[in-house]
Amino acid sequence: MVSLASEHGTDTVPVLTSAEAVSVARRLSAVFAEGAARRDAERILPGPELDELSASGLLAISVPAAFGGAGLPVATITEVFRILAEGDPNIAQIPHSHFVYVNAVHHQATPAQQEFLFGEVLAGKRFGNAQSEIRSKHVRDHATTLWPAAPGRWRLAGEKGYATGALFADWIPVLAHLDEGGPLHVAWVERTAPGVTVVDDWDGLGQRTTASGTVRLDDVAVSDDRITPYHLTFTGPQTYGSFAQVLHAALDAGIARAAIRDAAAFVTTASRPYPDAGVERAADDPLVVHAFGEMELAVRGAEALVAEAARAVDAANEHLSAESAGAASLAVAAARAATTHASVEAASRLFEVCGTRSALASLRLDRHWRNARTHTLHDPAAWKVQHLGRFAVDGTLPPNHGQI
Amino acid sequence: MVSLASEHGTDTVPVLTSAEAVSVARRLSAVFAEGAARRDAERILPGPELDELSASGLLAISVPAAFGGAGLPVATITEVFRILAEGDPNIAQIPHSHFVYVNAVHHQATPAQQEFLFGEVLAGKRFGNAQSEIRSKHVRDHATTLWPAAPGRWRLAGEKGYATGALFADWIPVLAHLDEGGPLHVAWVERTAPGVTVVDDWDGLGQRTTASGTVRLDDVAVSDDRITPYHLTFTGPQTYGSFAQVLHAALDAGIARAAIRDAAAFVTTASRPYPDAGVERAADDPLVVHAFGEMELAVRGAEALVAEAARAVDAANEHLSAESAGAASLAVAAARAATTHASVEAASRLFEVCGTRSALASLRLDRHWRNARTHTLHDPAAWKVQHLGRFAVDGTLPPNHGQI
Amino acid sequence: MTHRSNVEALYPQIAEGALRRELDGELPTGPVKRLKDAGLGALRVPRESGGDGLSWPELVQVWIDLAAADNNLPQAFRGHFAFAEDRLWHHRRGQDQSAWFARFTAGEIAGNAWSEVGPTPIDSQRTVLTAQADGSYRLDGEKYYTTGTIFAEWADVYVRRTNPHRPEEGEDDFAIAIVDTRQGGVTVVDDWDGFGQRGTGSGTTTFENVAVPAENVLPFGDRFPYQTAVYQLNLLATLVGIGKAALEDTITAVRGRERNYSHANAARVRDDAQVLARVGEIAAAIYAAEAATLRVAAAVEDVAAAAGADGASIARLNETAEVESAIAQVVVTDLILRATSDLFDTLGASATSRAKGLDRHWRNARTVSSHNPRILKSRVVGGYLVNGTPPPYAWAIGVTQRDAGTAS
Amino acid sequence: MTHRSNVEALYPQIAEGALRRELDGELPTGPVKRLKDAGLGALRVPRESGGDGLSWPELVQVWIDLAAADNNLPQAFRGHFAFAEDRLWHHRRGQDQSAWFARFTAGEIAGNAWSEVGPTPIDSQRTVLTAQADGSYRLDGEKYYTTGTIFAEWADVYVRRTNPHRPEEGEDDFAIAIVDTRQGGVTVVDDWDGFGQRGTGSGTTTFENVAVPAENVLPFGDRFPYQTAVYQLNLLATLVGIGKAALEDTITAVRGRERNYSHANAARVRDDAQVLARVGEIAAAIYAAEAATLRVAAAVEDVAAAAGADGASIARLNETAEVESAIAQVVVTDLILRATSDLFDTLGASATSRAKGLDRHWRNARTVSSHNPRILKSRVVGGYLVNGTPPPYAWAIGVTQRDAGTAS
Repeated sequence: MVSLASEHGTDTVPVLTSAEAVSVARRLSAVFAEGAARRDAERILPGPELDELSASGLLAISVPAAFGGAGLPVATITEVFRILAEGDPNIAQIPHSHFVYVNAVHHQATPAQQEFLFGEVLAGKRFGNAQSEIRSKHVRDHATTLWPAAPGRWRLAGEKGYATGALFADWIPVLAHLDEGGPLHVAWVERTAPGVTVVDDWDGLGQRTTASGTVRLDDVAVSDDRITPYHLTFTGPQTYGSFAQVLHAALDAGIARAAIRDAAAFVTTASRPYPDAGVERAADDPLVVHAFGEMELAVRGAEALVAEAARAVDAANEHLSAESAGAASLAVAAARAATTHASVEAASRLFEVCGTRSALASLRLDRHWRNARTHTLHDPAAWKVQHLGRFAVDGTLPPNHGQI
Repeated sequence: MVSLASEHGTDTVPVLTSAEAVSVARRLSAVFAEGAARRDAERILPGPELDELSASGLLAISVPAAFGGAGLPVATITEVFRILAEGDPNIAQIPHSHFVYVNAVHHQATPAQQEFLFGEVLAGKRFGNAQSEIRSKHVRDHATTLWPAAPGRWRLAGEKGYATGALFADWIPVLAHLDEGGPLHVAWVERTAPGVTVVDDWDGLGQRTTASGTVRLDDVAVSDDRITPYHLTFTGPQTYGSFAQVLHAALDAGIARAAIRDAAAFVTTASRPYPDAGVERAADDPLVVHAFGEMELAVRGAEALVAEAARAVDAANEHLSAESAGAASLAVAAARAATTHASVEAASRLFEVCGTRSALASLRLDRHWRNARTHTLHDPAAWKVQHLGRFAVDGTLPPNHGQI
Repeated sequence: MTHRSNVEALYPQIAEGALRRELDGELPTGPVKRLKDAGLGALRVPRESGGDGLSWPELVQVWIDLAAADNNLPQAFRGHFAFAEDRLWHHRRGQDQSAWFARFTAGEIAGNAWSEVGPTPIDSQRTVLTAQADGSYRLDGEKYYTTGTIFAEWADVYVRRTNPHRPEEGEDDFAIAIVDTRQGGVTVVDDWDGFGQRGTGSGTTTFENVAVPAENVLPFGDRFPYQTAVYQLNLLATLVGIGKAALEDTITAVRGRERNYSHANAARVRDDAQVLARVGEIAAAIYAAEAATLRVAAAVEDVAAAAGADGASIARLNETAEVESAIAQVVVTDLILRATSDLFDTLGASATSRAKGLDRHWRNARTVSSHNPRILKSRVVGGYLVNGTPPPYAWAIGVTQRDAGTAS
Repeated sequence: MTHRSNVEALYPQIAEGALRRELDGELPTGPVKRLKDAGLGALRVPRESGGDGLSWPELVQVWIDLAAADNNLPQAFRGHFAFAEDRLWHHRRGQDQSAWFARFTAGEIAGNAWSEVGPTPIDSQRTVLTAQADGSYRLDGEKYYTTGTIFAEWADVYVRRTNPHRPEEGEDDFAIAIVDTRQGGVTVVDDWDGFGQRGTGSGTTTFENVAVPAENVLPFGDRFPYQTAVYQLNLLATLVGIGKAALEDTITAVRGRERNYSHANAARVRDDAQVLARVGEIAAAIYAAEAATLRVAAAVEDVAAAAGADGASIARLNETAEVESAIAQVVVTDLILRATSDLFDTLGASATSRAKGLDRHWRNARTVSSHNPRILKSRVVGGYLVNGTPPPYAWAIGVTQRDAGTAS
């Protein structure tokens, strides 16, 4: 049951309860799943699907209740992400930075900015992202700068890559130095503002329709009221990183589940039994069943860790301390590492259980592996394992930054 | 804080809350851990430790509140098991059948029998087990029989193996046919009753001090009021199997955690760094840390699945149906398979991270692998995977029996 | 100069174009032509007949290195090497094969046309060779997965032979027809739609009233017995070559990486212990896979060298070769698939660019290994070891007339 | 009759007693005696000197099969084969070694005494060989992990050599002393307390004022260069032999299992597809491990055969052998450890009986592989491939005087 948030007028999206959010996500996921293979094959960007997602209210579920939003817990947001990703992980990835920046507004913006930006979200607007710079040596170096133009006015110049979501965004939050070499801030620019160009030049082997292209900022005018402090200053305990990461984990968990689903559909309808197995259906071959069991086991383990991590982020949000934030980061690290492994593995073993015919390119069954392989490289899973290891050996808590 | 259940008089054990149970388990686990290596080396049976366990009230936490017990949920019982197993999995395994038979009394005994047997448990008495027969072809064939002696009186004859806990039990529930080839029942005999012999002939490579020996029943007198119907008739949905299995899973999860703990203690105090690693401490070698991370990850995944499974059993107990019981069985199957893998793997990789010196026999560090390898063969993990696979392929729910 | 050294001299040039052909979906027609001219098809032909007389381990090493240059090529020549081995087998058993050896040394090759997927029931073939009144034959039918035939002068076709002119000669039987693909009526279409091994030329071949002289019709029962092992060995060598190419690409990419994670163990990725360890693991997997594959080649050599032995000895050696190829498949598949997927763990997000094509190694390996699912092979191996159950195909050729088209 | 065939004839008898010796904690003194008498120690001695002249791949196959009979034995002879190889190396480089070859063919062997664990700093040795006024030497000190020395007539001891009589000859240097263990002052204690490889005789050897004639003192710098690879190869062969024994035990146990799980795929365990598949996987792992190990043996053969070559060629071949042994270790360790632990998945709870001793395979493999942690070797391999970093020990012997005692 979706209730309309009538107090915001007819222009606002529905405000959902946790149960509603999960049920709406399930419905949309099933719809998105139908077109996923074709969109991957023909590289059709999911514009209408994103509009449907916005209209459903799912992109507003993290707006705090104080601002008229649903204020749903991380546990629900994570589960919604996982469900959407099972349908089409490209669509699920696009609003990832949207949720991250809603979170940033919650923690870093002024009340006036919050009122304005949350209002935009409740009105169905989307936030993109323009953060990484491709030419930098370290992943977290930045050259984009807000140059002073007049008192309270700036002009933003630079170029950003891997800008997932920017193409479909209404607002693009851009990470930039405030004046040359100054502190990092976020400049909020409208997608349609003069000087903003979004180039759809993303050509990855997977996650092909995420439109994770390049954002060029050519002296874009920005005023003070559209600049927020960089939410990644990490001067104290935070869950900014663990929140962003648990959504990534949920996305890979969704890919893994989709791989099992498609494998089961193929085996029960299209696979021929191996002549020597002595069974009528490939689905009755105990070794095929065993392989499915191993895949199911890995994916359930990953799902359990994602749920556990989301609860840990909620718990840290409730009582924030170095310990609770560290525990959340470790729980999220485990979820990321497990979902990385489970998604790549399930998507690869799909072919082991389905047999020769599943390798036909027209079926696009390899998209699960390509999607998993691409998205799991977002930041290195090996480092999640390293942080878990440091904790296991010495009890060392992970570092305080945005990637864990 | 442990409160005494004064309404049962001074002879009863404390009735614990969930939080108390976990905290008492932690305290006892730490104590048990100290002597674990020596008991394994010299094969010293943990008699005093079991008495301490009984006195603590932990063995009474599953007695229903209606009978004056704590009536704690499966989630708590499972966590208590896991914690105790981390200290010494031999001690944790001994009361496994105790909990299983308390559960059986709850579901299958008459109110009078419940009053009596629960009273015994609240008084600190322990239940053993005499179920498997070694000479049978299938694991679940039985020859032990209650022969009619007089109206309402029977004599019990047979031999049982792998009778974990029987040696230390006050009451031994014996699985037997009621008359030749008759329906299976449970005969409750006192450990000290005439005709009952318990032989400590267990000589496994691991779990060496569980006293899982042979029970001989030589015309033991049993009256009607000490006979309960076989709780494993499985005519309808049940959680008997999933409850027993989730405790097994918790035990292996405890072994896995203990292996990581001992590995970390060794690496941080006794391992020499590899000369080429260029680090001062072995614990700072990134590859050692990475291996720890992988172990930690596998064990966290297993722990998460155990917790998830325990909650699923609680949920099925609340609303029992074929679907909820099947879901619990599948969740438990995943927990069993994951804990099997994680415990064997962590206990084996311990040596990879610790280096040559950890292979000294006197350290008994191989006991973790021997314990895991022995206990995980209790029933085959491959079958847990098979049931998960059947569900993943076809949505088939697992069979309705006591091993899943 | 041996044929082998001529062939090996082509590798760098072939390797250079492999990624481009992959991205453009282009068949390796040029490389195949140059390899034919260099004498790849004559490597097993005896020296006295103008070949190199390579042993099986030597040939398999060539396959592996060729697959490292371009994953498609050994598979494109698979049918040829099987047919050439059949000729060599009969040469060793005393039949004159000089005409064929001359063709092979002149650069002619054969492709495979055995499979009929779809509705074809076991033990029947819809590709029919019809005896003519003059003793010659005509061939009609359609074959799928005719790997390499698009590049070949000859097609090695598994057929049902019928003789409407002499019904008294009994029921139809199964035979091998060697068909000149250069004549009218033979059409090869590259309709292979796999997501890997795209350049193997595994298309569909159609035969319409194609003439086959009687001397090019061979009794099925005379086929060399270890064809199944040779087929598997070709796939194993391809997998290993894919692994080697993947390792090479990984090393190059790691050397070129500049950005490292800020909490990493070392400033340069190439000094990071975790990254190096992962590269080491990938290399080790490929080392063992190559060793296992060459060991299977030695077992195949043993049966190939026993052409003159008694039937029981041949059967025993053949069973060994067959079992060893199955054993190796279980472990090699696992090692290579893991290596081609794990290589991404040493690289950053930029490795996922389609233009770099680093996913092709996994796609190729996945496609090769889908030919015979590893999980089913492991049961065959276990059954042989525990119960002595012979592997299913060791006895399939030359003994029964079971559908040999599945023996790929 | 070759020495090899005499040795191989002993395997069944040795295998029969292996489990009992393991359970009783008994050293394999009898088997070692019989193997010495059969000529195991002379397998690499040239034929013209009364040996078998085996190549390295042939010797390694003997090691593998011997380890399958009793896991301890190849390791117990490891020090001997290293010392014998040093003699063979010098023979090939033109030194007369006939006296040693005669001892080896007569059944005398050498044990190893190189390690000093504990407080010994790198590049120093507390075992001291003191020159006497008459030019002979006296040896004092204590060595740990002296594998095989308890069974041996000779100890191959790494020492610091000092000459108090002639301080003008400069600082102490490092040398090899070959000590007759049959004289007074040499004490060997079997104090090895590992949970695996219990019968390797890896104890402590003490030398108290032991006489060493000058001709038995060898300059450390002259040691044959590929000792590290030989040591690794011995451990690899042992691992593979352990794996083969484990597979054999598994197959026997599966055949003997009667009780099956009631929802199983088949009435008899031996017909259960899952069980057979797991057996197949174990067999495949061992097949690849054996193939990789024999491939390393071929690389060691290459350097051994190059005794007459120039220094640069030797160094290059030695580096290859070293790197290949490290590569193989990464993958073989993983394959064998997994196989010896996974075998329980094919068996029931009764397999955990201590009397059956099925855990010994894992305990033995775990102990062998703890000698050189796999995770560290993988980094060495990766560093070599990516950055060309030479493996740490390839240059350790004969070039620098780095503590060679760690090269085990």
